[in-house]
Amino acid sequence: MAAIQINLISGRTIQQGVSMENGKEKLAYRDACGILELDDAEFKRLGCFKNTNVRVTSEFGSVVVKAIGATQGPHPGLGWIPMGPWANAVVDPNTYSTGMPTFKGTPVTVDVAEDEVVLDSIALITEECL
Amino acid sequence: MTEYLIKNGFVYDPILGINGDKVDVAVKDGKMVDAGDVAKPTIIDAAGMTVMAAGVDVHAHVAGPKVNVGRNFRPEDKLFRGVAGTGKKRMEGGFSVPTVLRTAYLYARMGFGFSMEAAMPPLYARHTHEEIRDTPIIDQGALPVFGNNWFVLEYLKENEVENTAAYIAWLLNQTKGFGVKCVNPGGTESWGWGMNCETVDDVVPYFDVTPRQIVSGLIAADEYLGLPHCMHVHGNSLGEPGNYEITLDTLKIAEDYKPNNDFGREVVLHNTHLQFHCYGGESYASKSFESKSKEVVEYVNSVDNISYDLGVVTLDETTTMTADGPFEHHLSHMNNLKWANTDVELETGSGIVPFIYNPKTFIAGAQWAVGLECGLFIKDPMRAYITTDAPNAGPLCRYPRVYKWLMSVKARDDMLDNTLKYGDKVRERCYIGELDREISLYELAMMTRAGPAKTLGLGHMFGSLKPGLEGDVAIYPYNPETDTDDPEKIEYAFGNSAYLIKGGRMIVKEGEIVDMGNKRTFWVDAKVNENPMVERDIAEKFRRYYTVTQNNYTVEGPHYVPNPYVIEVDATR
Amino acid sequence: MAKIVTDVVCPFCGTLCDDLEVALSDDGKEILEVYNACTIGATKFLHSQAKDRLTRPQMKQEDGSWKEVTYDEAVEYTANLLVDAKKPLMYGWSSTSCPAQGVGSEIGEEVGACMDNTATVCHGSTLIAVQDVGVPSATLGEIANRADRVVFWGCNPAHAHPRHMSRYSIFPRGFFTGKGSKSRKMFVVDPRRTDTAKMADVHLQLEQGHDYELLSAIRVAIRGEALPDVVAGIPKDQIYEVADTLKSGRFSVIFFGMGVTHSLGKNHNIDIAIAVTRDLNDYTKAAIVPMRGHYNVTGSGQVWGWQFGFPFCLDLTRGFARYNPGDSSSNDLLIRDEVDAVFVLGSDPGAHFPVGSVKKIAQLPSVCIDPHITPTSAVSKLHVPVAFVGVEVGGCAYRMDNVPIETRKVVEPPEGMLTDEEFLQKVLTRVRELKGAA
Amino acid sequence: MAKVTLTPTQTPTLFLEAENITPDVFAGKSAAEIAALHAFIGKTTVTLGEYFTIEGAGGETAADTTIVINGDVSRVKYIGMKMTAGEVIVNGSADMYVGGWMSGGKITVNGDIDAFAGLGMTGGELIVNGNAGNYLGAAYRGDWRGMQGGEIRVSGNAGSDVGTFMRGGTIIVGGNIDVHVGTHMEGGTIIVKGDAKTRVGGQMVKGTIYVYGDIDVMMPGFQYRNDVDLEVDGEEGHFALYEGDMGERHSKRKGEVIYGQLYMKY
Repeated sequence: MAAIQINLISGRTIQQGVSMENGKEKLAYRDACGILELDDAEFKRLGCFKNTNVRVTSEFGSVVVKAIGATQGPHPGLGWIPMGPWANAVVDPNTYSTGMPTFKGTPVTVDVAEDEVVLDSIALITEECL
Repeated sequence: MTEYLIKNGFVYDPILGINGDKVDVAVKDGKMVDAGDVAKPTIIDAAGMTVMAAGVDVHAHVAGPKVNVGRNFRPEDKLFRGVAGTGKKRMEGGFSVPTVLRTAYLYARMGFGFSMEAAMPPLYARHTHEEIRDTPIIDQGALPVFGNNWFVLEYLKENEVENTAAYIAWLLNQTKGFGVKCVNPGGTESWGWGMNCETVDDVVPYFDVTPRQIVSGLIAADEYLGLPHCMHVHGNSLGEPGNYEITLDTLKIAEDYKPNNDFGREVVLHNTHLQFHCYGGESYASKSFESKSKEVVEYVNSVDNISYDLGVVTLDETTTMTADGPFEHHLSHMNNLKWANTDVELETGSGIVPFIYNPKTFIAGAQWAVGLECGLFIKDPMRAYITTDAPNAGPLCRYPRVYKWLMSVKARDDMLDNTLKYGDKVRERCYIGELDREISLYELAMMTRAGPAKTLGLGHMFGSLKPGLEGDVAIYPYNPETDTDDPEKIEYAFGNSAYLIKGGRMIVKEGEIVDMGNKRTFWVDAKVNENPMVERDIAEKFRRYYTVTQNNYTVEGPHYVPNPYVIEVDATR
Repeated sequence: MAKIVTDVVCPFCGTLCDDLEVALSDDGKEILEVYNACTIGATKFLHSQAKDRLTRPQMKQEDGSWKEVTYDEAVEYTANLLVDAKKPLMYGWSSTSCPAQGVGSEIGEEVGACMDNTATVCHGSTLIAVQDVGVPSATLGEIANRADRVVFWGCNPAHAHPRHMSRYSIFPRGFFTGKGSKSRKMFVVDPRRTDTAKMADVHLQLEQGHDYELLSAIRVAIRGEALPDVVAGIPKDQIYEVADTLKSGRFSVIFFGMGVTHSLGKNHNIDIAIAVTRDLNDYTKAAIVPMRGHYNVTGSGQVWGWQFGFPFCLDLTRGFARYNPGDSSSNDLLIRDEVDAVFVLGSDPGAHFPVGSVKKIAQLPSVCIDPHITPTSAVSKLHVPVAFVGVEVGGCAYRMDNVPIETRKVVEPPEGMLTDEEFLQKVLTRVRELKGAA
Repeated sequence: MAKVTLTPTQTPTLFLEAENITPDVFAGKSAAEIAALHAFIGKTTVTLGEYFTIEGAGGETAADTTIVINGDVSRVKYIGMKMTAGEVIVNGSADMYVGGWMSGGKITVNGDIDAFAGLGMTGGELIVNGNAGNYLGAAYRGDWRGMQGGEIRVSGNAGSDVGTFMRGGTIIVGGNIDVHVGTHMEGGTIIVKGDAKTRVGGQMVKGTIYVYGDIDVMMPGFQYRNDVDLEVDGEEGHFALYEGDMGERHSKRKGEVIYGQLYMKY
């Protein structure tokens, strides 16, 4: 099982919106946003099945999410994590002095992490910040 | 409530015929009273100072969506210009487009008590009222724009004045508006397709109606309703060389109409910022451009049912903003600066572009001259009001500078000889050089208070010190006997009122703003006969073409108009 | 017989749908059903009724546990936090009403705060671009009634603004667009084959992060100049074709979202999209509209605009307003250790800021005013739950096209709960007392 | 030439706003008077004396006043802001707005500087013996008048948005440069002696950009014209001339369209 490099982007999904309004402390929010969407080709390179937990690492941080098949693909070379604390654990915070972090276009490494768990948002943020 | 007795000042009140006499002026329970009617008044010694009723602004863009675009998209207009709050005053910011707080403080410093927001897009009425609510001290009203409104275009194509009137009455009530504003009639709707109406007889695409029909019909509807204010128009082809003929065509439409109202208003058409509409020639080049202010104002002098305001160019870097969408697009191509535009569904549009009136160019100097000429050719100053179409021709804070130019040949010559690069060309292509008239303080009171109050239909409340009117008095540190030597004293005095009493409350005391007053929002509630057809049309348009529901269109509730002053008009037949 | 409330305004996204109908129980206390809303909007209304909802402020204890406190204690902590700080950051302001934003502005002015709203991580790039080059725009009704060329650039309304296409942009049969979607040509520019892209006549699947180059190429094509064979992964023939189609329309509109505001170049991507719109106006009519996220982020920019002159990134510390994203922007202030206290209302930076910024919030004295339990409340010292604006209290909100709409109160908040405006009023009063004493 | 030496005595808890550190303000003041000058930390007002030991005194005018800062001032903003004459030497690194809106005189920073240096600069010299941040010689938000005159010389690398809305003057970057160089440029000269990334000359109306190293992605609106030999910044070089941005408006001179010029060194 090899680690792969991809370009990470993030943004809204309807499931992210619904689960967010249902309560970010709930597991449904984790299940909607604690994911990484990849093309089939990437799963081949990664050498694992869909719905496997993976660790996503950038020079800015690292987070465990569940890798699933692209729902709005294909998008060759791109990985997608819905906006939320999981994506924000690894995105490029550089604002280029505009105030806006570079939420889209962060080079990340993905490797399989079957034995690691995807934390809920509160546990994740607490672990990282407190 | 405190009583005030103002003694020893030089008083100017054209309504009472007081021309610089030292008479006592008294305020009690928020109203003007006879000097004898105050028992234990606070005495204000106005010795060596000028006393007038508080100023009334007939046309300024100080609140609403396009004004706020002007603020938000011009941080550079505020750079290094922030003023910290002190006492009751909050922080101020902005030069050409001041924050609402600064707007209120500027008006207070200039001795004004009322300001009419010149253009309110009906769909954005809530926004306009939120800004008016947050602008302390001064009373304000707002004019919804009608000149490109689909209901109006459809009714006036068929010359249905009664239906137009019914719709106007409904809209004034829905938006808490004050009167009828008409900007580039037909042109802004045409702009929905990137086109324009350049003369009063151009046809509006699809709607098949002309600016002439729109202006004529809106005057008819305004007088049908008997509104306090007359139809307030910004005509076609603003700012275009040679547009004075279009202006005359527009003005002449008023010949068919007589005023019909219970407010003492004698005009049926107010042409705003006339300066922008008095151009001759074919280009802005000094060999072609020429002033036609004389021709236009002579026509106004020849009739009795038209008023106008000047829109004097103050030669500053400012921000232009108007519901005349196609004009702003045109302007953005002239100076290549940033351009904002908002077309408003079924109703109107607007554009905003920063602009530098550079005294080193001929055209800016000529525009400066034309504006002043509009103030100097008038025979009856009760029908010509001093404005800068703030901020279009110049920032609000420049009013006192305009007074200086109008009141002093010396000040004008100084501009022509020392500030303008092409002063001689300006003398040549404009009338400014021939004019030795100097506006007197008595005339100034007409052009800044008595006149605008009358044309707004508010002569029974503002513009004079007559007992019974609102207790609004401004006192300026200007001595008409000794301060005539230096025109700069005019500019200083009228920008730094020593006292302002508004609604009987002391707002400015010894030059300091000490009270936020009791700000009111004026709107007009016109009663008309039941009109099922218009009601049906309104419901239909909301169901099919508006993106808000009819029930969510109405401006109501204390959030928007916490302290209303409603003028009721009965137009039922 | 359930009671139906009509013309309800949805307090979720910038689309600000105002045609919702809400069915209430006979006593008017409970929301039974929400009609016309998208699934996110409906969820927002229904979740407000959650039984496990927090109804009283809580303070974090030494051991990390939470202890319920009174609103008065919460006001006391908040007021002192703001007054004691040398440079407090007051962030959020998007999921609340303009009246609340107005009171917040007065507090910010009193305590000399840096104030910022969620535009800072959403359409702040757009606000900067508009300051640089302006914005030719139109209300959404103009689009519905006139537009025959519709571009969605780096936005995915099918997910982020679910009713946008049906209400405004693609499907409505407008005054001059009687054939609805058949009257319009739909373009989507996105590096992913999004659900919106799947509906489009043309999908330009560009290389991520090269929006600026592609928009620049479209400008070149509009002027009929020569192009390289491929730009941002799109062949030049297709670029010329798109340029011609947009020029040939009667009314072209570009909607754009975080695909451009978040990608390399930020404000420049918007700047040049606006330039394209400006260019198109030399050939036809064209407008550009940002797909604003929070339902009232636009409103907070408006309120600050008329009170201070700037739409976000306000620095009020010196007693007058200053503005410069990159200096006075939340993430820069936090990462650079420029602030010493954090106040959050109507937003969730804990979930939506890069984790490095969230760590700073966790290290500072902080208060979070939010009906929900969120990652922000989790790292804050004090969490103050308030009534849901647009559900339990009304107030003005501004749609993505700046159209102001009065949100409606549908049900009462739980017994004894304050609205955010009420809470802010108490804080403002207390702040003035503290300052008077000082 | 009178000299005032400032030595930092403590690092500010937050950031120090010290727009008073200019020859214009120091001129005619004694060490004690300078020590009493205000600076700001958030909402609090402090004095320069609380953060620096001050030796020497200002000259009669700004022109004959030199300010030397010995030490790290990387948490101090606005050094040399709006200065019209005289000299500032920083032996250490400085934060944002160094030489912002300066119109004359000379600033030398022997260290790194952060963003917004030389913002809206109209004259004078800004020398950075180190790296510079973003928005070097750019325009303040919303203004279409960026750097209009003077010279900025950076020996190291520079950040993004260098010379945005530049109207005049010269910016020389010895090292590499980040994205967006000379965006909306309408005059002046930018010389990049290292590599550039992308977005060089985007929306460029007029002016000149030289790049000695590579450009990752060339803007599509630039077209190759011809090769030329030029002397740039005192050295000969063989360059390929590109003109653009073809997507942008351009003025004409004698019927000739004036484009922005981008010279790539071979």
